[in-house]
Amino acid sequence: MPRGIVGAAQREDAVAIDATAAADTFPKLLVHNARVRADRPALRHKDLGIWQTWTWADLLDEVRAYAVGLHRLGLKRGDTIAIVGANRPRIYGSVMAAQMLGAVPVPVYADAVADELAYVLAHAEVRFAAVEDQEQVDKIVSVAERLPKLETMVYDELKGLRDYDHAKLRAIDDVIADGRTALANDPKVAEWLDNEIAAGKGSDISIILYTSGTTGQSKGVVLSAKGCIDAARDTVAFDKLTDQDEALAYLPIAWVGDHYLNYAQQLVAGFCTACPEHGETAMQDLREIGPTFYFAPPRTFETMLTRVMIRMEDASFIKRKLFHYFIGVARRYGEAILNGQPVPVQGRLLYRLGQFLVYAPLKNVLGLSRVRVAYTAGEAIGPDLFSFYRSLGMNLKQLYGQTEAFLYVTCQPDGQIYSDTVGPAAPNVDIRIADSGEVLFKSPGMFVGYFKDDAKTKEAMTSDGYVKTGDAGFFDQKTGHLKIIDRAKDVGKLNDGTLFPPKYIENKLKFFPNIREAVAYGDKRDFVAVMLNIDLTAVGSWAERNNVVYGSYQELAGHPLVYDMVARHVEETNRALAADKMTAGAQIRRFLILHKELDADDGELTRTQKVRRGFIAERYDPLIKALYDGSAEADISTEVTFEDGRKGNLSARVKIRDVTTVPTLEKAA
Amino acid sequence: MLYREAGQFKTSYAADMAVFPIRQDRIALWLLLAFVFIGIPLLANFQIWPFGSEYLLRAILVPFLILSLAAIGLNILTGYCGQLSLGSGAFMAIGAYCAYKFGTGVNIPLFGLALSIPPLPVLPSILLGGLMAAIGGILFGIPSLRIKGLYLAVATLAAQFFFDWVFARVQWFTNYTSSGSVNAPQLEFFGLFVNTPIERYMLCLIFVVVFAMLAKNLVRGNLGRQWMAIRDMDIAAELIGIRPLYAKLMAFAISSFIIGVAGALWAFVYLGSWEPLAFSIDRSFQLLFMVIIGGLGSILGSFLGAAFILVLPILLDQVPHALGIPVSVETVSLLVFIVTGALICWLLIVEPHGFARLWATAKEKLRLWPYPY
Amino acid sequence: MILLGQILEVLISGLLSGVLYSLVALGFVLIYKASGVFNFAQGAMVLLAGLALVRSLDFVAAQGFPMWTAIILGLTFAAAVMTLSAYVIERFVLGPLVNQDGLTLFMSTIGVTFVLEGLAQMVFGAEIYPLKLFPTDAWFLAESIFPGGILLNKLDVWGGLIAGVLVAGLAVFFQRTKTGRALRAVADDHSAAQSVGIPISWIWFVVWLVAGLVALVAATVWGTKLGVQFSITFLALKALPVLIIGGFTSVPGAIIGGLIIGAGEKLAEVYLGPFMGGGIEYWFGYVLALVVLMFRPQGLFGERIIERV
Amino acid sequence: MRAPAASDIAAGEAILSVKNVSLAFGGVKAINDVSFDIKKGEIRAIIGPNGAGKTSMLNVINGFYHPQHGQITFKGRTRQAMRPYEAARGGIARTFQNVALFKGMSALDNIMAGRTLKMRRGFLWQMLRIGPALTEEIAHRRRVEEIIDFLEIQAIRKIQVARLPYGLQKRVELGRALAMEPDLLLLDEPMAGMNLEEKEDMSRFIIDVNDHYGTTIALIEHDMGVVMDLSDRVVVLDHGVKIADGTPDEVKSNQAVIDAYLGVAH
Repeated sequence: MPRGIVGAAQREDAVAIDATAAADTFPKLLVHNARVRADRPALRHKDLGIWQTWTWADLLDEVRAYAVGLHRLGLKRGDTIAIVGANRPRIYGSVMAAQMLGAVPVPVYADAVADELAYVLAHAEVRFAAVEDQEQVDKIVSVAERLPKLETMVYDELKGLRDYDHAKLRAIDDVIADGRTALANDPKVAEWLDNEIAAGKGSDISIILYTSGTTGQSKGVVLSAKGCIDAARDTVAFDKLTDQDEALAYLPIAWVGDHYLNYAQQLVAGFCTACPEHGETAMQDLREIGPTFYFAPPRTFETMLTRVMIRMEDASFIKRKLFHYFIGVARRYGEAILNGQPVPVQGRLLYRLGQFLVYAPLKNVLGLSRVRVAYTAGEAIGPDLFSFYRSLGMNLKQLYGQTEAFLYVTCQPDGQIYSDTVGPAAPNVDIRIADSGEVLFKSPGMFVGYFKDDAKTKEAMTSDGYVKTGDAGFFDQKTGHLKIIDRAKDVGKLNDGTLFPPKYIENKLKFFPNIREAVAYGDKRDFVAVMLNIDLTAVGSWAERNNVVYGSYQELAGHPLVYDMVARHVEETNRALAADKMTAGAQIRRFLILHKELDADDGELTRTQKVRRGFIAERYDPLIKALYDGSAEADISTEVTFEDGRKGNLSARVKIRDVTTVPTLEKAA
Repeated sequence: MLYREAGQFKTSYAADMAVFPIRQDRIALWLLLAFVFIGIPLLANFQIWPFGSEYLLRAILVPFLILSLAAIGLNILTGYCGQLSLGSGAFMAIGAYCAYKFGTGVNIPLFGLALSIPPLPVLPSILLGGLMAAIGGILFGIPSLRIKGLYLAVATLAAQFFFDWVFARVQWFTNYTSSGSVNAPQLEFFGLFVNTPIERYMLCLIFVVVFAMLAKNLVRGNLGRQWMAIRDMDIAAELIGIRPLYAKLMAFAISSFIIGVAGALWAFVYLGSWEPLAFSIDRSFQLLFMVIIGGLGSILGSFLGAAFILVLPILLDQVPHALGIPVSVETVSLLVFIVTGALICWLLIVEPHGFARLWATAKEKLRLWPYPY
Repeated sequence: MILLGQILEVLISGLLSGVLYSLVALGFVLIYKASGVFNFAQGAMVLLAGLALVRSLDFVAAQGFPMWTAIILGLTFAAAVMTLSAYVIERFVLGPLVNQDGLTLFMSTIGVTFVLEGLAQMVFGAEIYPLKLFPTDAWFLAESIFPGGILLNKLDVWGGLIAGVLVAGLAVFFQRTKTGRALRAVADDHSAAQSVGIPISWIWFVVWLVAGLVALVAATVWGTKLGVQFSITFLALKALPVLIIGGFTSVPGAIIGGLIIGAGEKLAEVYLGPFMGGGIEYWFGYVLALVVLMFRPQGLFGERIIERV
Repeated sequence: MRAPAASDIAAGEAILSVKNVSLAFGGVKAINDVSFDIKKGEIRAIIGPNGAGKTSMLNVINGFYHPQHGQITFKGRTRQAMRPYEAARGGIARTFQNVALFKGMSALDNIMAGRTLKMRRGFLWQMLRIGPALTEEIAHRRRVEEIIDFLEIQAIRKIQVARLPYGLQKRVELGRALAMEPDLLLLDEPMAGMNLEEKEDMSRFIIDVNDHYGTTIALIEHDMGVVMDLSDRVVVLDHGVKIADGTPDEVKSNQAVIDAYLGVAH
């Protein structure tokens, strides 16, 4: 290690010019960080029971040796190298070392099946792969015949690989040691490496991120070094991230979010990224590290909340009462306090007490005590969920983005947080809404193109250089923030030409705890109508409290009082829809509550619990007809699969309700 | 509830293996140490409540500290190594009488040759007293290699009765005083005289803190793991290369050493002058209760147990008094019997690991608050 | 001849007092055999039984009833007290501790000891109460053979007789009665006994009751000898070496162990004591026990401990 | 299939050989004149119906039982019996049929206890826990952490073992044995009472141990599938007598073995 540091000091002059804040490649940033904050932690990894820590100087030293070692194995400028594994220092180091040589890292999801892996590796034409362990080696070996270009694999974890044929296999440790020896033996090597670093340009391809292919094959999003760094700089400044921050790297490395947060922003701001010990210990590790900057998809937040609620169910009576009481206090005052709005004194006092008794300890056990900025993105987050975390005093914000933008398109500034918008355009991002309602943007971090796919690249861009997001949205009138309503291709039009965003409406409905599923119809129709599923647990407990007797889901779903209640929810949804002129026309006129729960076993939901709108339309055709022909009820008979696998017929007479719409704003518009 | 552990991560094994790995605990510990080392002497010096009289220092804190020390010693043997001992009183006695002998000069006539050691200063006397107790411990620990559990407990009683007899009948140990009672030498440490209750308290405190620290280090080190291994599963312990001979005799020796030192302190610092009865089998049982109630296999438990066993009679005496219920001294002593006994049964049923486990559970609850587990 | 006579006298009186130790030790063995509990409270039970007996007896006698009525009423009352204590101990202490390891059970009986000692004295008083159930005068034997004869205390002889009757009674109880056989079954295998349909709590209660009655018998003898007083609880400590030598699980072992300790103690005191400053019977039994243990860790009659892996 | 061919191993050097060993308890003969050897680096299975004397054999090998006849040669030294800790010192480690962990200690401390033979500092140093004592403690902690990593039990390292599920306890016990860095590892039914997934994990660990540390392993196992997959050579005992010895394939087709197993439902 001392050898490396001395070496680094000698080389300082050579790269000093590039290692300023104006560094335009990640290797130059690394050199910069190793110079200005040599002794600050750069990476931590819970390994062998403690948080092993690399300072920036250590990291640079190791990455340099690694790069030299990789070069000696034959990796050179312009080559692609696959990176497969969990969040571990050596995996991030592989990305850095490759970039130092001017090679292009291609991270792949560690849990990808061999077939997906083969596609990406073949498409990216990788000659090298840096992988975590035996599992990944086995996967790649199993598809070796599809990867004729693959020459060498380097691995982090020796376990189980001892007996493998090592002709094409190297331990990363050995590669680094080899590089270190080379650096020590020949001063020219260091000089050569400095030149390699200096030779990197901002316009170079920095990384290729393959988007997970929900539709068809995945596409390789090519990002330039300067683009990545500029985008990261903007957001680092936006959220005032510094080298005092800590983040936990637990998201898949192939996902843009991880590369953005735990690589680009880390290198720009110089903060420390911590890698968990093991998949099973991630929650514990989160608790230990206590990150100051936290990023998670809504799903993670939801799981976390569910876990809290389930655990609290097991608490003693008094503790449970206390917990729910103060969570109630937080709901009333928490967000207002966080947003700096006026709050009555007794509210503040109660909140302070709750802070001591519940919020702070709760954040502590979740590992969120030190969070300064937290983001959620990826899909719409329920307002209750969102405000739960915010009411605890956690600065949770939303952002909207995609791989093609190198993540950020919009993000919420402190103090302007709304659960139903994703914020204004991020710094230096230009957003335009197409006539079709599609959101278009131009940003510093926007991608260069899809790898080896000019046709798709063209398809994704407008003629004047904006990127099509594929999402439909509009700017909220009051706040000026962007609202994303749906995938652009799913947005339909009512017969009068009004925009009809089904998922947007469905999500709004589903945010009511009493409503479990919603299916909205309206495309090429006169008005919007929805079919609903009530949530048996929520409505069931409501029924108990209100002395509503029922014997089955069907009975409860058809109960007039339930209809009344749901009608109020729908009306409220209408008011929310009416608040914006873009959606005001898409208010719900009629709804019905289905006599049975939508079920994946009946093909009505996908296995990931998404509604299959088309299939449902076919299956419940008589009901849809009734929704639009004005009848007050309709008969339906469907085949159902019971839990034991038997099939049977379920017939029912389903009532249909009309709902009042809110006319005011429509007039105003 | 009070813990904020998020962000307290360990980057070295030394930090990870610390006795108090949580920052809040370390703060609490330093506050406690500051209070006992500075606060209490100050309060006592200025006679601020509850240190208005010397009673608290002299009659509660000093015996508490000394018996805590003895309980730590017994806990090493019984709690950590799993060797039940009913003979701790004897080892206290050895410590006390040997320290007395070393402090007043040893003269052993051996076949006409007299082995004689001049009177030693107090500190070496006390430590040598402990050493003699350790040797006694080893001798009476030898049966532990062959016998286990309750049989061994009975064997340790042999030590108790034997040494009771020795110190009552062998007048050499009492320097042939006519009454059989002996007086402690003047307490002088490196030129400093220890006389007032505050000084006595400080002396005991230093002994206890140092020994507690050393004992804690021992029980979390290799030897401590050997002891616990023998306690938990002696066969498996032997098969991973632990020598029962070494581990058990070390436990007897170290335990007896600490108990011996405590015995010497009890005699020198607390009693001043004493008779063999001070170290009777009642003392052995008292110590055993302390470690059971406090928590077997816990240094902290030794303190909690000692505090409880000492405070209980005082409470039983004071509480009816305060409530205006007249209770005779005799009744109080019987009440102490009943309550102590009942508490032991109750604790064994409810929490066999004693107060230390209750404490740990409470701490765990606080750490996990608001989670129930 | 004088010397031999002396030795014989010491030996016989030792043996007879050993029998008295055995009386206490028997209580231990009964409970240990059936429940695996090493009952440290046996001494306290002797105290409780003795106090209950002597106090009720005195009370009844004071009312002017004839002595034999008082004795019968007193014994009945003391037996009732022992029954109650057996029930309470089983119900509130050992019942909840079932399936705990031996050490825990042992320590719980120390707790029981303290409660019993405290309660017994609080309820019945903490003085010394003389008890006169048996003759205590001396008896000279074989005057024709040894000059001055062999001096014996009649009480010791009574004690020996009672112990003999007791052992015989217990043997009958264990061999012939259903409960007795069940007790042996429990001793062998707890779960087996349960599967035959014998409630374990009932068994334990009976065991503690029997031990309590044995304690009552011991109390009559020891109470007559020393007066009923607190120091009678130290008998428990005296009985421990007896147990060690005899083995925890053996009824004959308890008797023979008692004989060995009694005789050894007396002989040592008389013939070794003077050289060592006297009073060695205080610890001699223990050292003897220790020596036995070094050669037979399970005692002379105890079951062999086989270690398994 | 495992890398080294069985024939290579058969030709290799024996780390342990058992010659004409007989062991009796009272009148019952647990082992009767059994001889076999274990070669360096192999995985050797000892199988047989219940009561065949398998566990007794392991107990003889690591000194817990002292045979009445016969010799054991371990690493060139021949003796009739030894003390268990001598066996441990010599490099024999062992796991038990019914997990024999130190219940009151954490998983970490259990494995640390396995390092006891490698630790040199005396009790005075340990008491002070400074300088060399601390360095030693840390060095061994590191070694133990490598084992924890190897066995993938990071999540439970500080949990008291009594609270762990059975499968994990078995893993911790293996860890404790590995911490001794043994030359010969005796596993007594390492997969008893496990579900399929746990069995697969354990098999993988056993192969990895053999592979990674080059440890010679002798194991008793009931699951024949596992035995056939794992072991290089198998010795079959029945009623204390050796009835077959050879590669899994040889043993499988041995008539005596088939007969012995026919009596027992498997």
